[in-house]
Amino acid sequence: VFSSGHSMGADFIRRYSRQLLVPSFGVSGQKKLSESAILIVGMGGLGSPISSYLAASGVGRLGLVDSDVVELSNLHRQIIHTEAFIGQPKVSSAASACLALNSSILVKEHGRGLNAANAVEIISQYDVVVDATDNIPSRYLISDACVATAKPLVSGAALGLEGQLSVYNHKSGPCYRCLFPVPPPPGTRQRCSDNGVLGVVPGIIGTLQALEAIKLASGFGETLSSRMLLLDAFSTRIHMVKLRGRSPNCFACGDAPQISAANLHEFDYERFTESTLSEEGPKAQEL
Amino acid sequence: VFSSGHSMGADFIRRYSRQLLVPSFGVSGQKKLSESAILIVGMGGLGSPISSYLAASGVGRLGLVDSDVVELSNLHRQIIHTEAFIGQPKVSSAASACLALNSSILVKEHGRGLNAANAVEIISQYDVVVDATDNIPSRYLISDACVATAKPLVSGAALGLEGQLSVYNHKSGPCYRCLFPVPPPPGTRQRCSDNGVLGVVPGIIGTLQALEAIKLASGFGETLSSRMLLLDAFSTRIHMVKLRGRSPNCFACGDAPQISAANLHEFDYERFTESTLSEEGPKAQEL
Amino acid sequence: MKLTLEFGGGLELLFGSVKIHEVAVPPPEGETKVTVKHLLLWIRDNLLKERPEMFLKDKSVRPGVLVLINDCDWELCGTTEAVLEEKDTVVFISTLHGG
Amino acid sequence: MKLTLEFGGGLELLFGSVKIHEVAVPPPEGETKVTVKHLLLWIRDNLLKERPEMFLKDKSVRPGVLVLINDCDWELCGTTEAVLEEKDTVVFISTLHGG
Ligand SMILES: [Zn+2]
Ligand SMILES: [Zn+2]
Repeated sequence: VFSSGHSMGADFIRRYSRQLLVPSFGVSGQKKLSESAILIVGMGGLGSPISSYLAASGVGRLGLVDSDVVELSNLHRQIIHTEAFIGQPKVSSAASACLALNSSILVKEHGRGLNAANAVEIISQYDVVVDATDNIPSRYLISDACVATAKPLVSGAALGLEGQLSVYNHKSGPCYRCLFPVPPPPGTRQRCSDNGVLGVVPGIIGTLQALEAIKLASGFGETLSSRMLLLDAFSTRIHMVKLRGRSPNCFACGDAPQISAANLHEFDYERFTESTLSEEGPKAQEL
Repeated sequence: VFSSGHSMGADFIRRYSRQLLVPSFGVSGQKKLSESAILIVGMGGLGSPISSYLAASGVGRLGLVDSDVVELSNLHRQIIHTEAFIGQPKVSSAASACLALNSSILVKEHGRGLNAANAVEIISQYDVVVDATDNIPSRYLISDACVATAKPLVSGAALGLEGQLSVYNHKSGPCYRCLFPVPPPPGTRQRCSDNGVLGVVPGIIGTLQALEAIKLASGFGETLSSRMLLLDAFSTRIHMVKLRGRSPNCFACGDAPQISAANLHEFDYERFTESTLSEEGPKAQEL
Repeated sequence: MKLTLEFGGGLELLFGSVKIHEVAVPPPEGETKVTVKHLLLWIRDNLLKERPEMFLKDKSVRPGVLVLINDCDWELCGTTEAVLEEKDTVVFISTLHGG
Repeated sequence: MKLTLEFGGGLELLFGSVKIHEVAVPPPEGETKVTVKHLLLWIRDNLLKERPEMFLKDKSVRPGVLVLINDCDWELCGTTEAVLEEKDTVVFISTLHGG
């Protein structure tokens, strides 16, 4: 029904008319967005609003990564899925929702998930990466692969009534390993499946992640690089804190990096973090 | 397919299991939510995430108010609608999306919109009201009707790259008229249709409105009563400011109120604000 | 007196689209205190280049503008009579209605 | 020395689920300064009632905990050697991984 969004056709102008009017975004921001490619890793509580808003806003090409299927216990927070998709792959469900909202964009499904063997090859195909995963080894893997391929990373997390959000590996800001060179000991970790999460909390963090990704892709505004947003949903308090810059001693992004696009596949993220690349895995521990 | 969410059946427990685990929310919060009714006025940029997250979270009964139809220029920000619903009433489109996500809740469509004649009667049927409209007379009408029926009001707004959010008429906090006793002069106003809005900005404000509505309906946490959240999306800065309390001189909620459930229908909101109850109306002026 | 002024909700368009202004506001002649009333006149005469009716009305801000002194509603500290202190931040924000 | 301590990201569970603690921390005997190193020991001995390994490791915080002094990463002000001042706020937040 709709012609390609990549030309400035009548449908393009009508669809994005309200964004074309925004002074610091405008026609050039919308065009840059339509020529950009963004990868979203995780189609869960964070990935749901991220993929909806990035599709709606007119990102030219979206990559969706997840190897899980939709379950009933997801639907209290994973609003991109529906009851009709229970049992189906999350990437298919999310891709179909994105295209129903905006058929003028391209959506690519990466249904086998991200691992050390494929991360560099997949991430190389995109301009901006959004970490919407739910486990520690994925967070190190994605950060390292973004450093190795020089991509900015928008990283969000939510648990219980709290959320956290930052932009890594951008300008002079830190990467995930600069902040957390050593993974937390297994006994100190909390997971959504053990500690729960109020559904709208990843919703808030996810929409804020979508904003940061749009700013990185279209090149306007100031991102959360070297800053972290902390949300306390119980009291609706939001702290904005100043973070360290890139560390010259960082294992991944420092002056003598140990990880590169060539050797990243050899790194054992599950052993490093003593945890599996999936939230429900048996190795993960609870607080 | 799914049995009613109002009993603590197996589907209820499975669907909301992650929320039942959240310490300060838990089983009692989830049960209160499933016994509550929330009215959302406006199925646009704010109403989209509000209705999605309130449906997903398990609010027992949702009322959706809007008299517009879905247009292509809505879809960059109104993520609850899809291309397939272009030309259809927004309330039908949103109701169908809410039920696809959670068939165990009740959804009521108010497709004729809210006006001085029906506001008290409609709002009386709900416990919490969410203002997701896009025009000044609606904001006064909804606030007055909430004061007249003693309902807490979650009010959000977004324009360009900015957003604002507060909770009115709750505890000792102000109502909308306490803050803004006199409407802004017509020549000073800005509208999305003239000044644009980046789609994800109402997304952020709307998910935060959903959080406040959930807290009011389930009775936990501290809301934004007597506080206002200010979002600057350009720099990702969020200010939380302290507001005045209820004003004894307020026309609506003061010690000698001029407006009540009995006489609200006589008040001419369009004349008071020199504007129409619809954003696209010819009387509205631009900055 | 050094103050940080911030304009939002569209008011920044009256100030060259600049949201944050670091300014030095001298007290009125023969006085030592700077009140918000004095600040409003100083802004009108020194920062605001056009359309003062978009910002001021009857010696106060126009309806629809919230004034915040150090993130606190000016109603809680005396509105136009509030006395400012060195390094205070005063925010002027126009209420939004869009959705 | 009066300090505001805040715990988040699950760390509050080690402190009776209370997130914000207003405390008075005396300097070490014979000294006048309170460093973060001293604060960590004071917390261990006075606030933390159980499982110190969930909070501390090798005389610092355990991996995965960010420390913020007045909303600023402690790496920017000397980590455990940072000297605290009256009314400072120190936030300890455990990194989250959920989604
Ligand atoms: Zn690094
Ligand atoms: Zn009032």
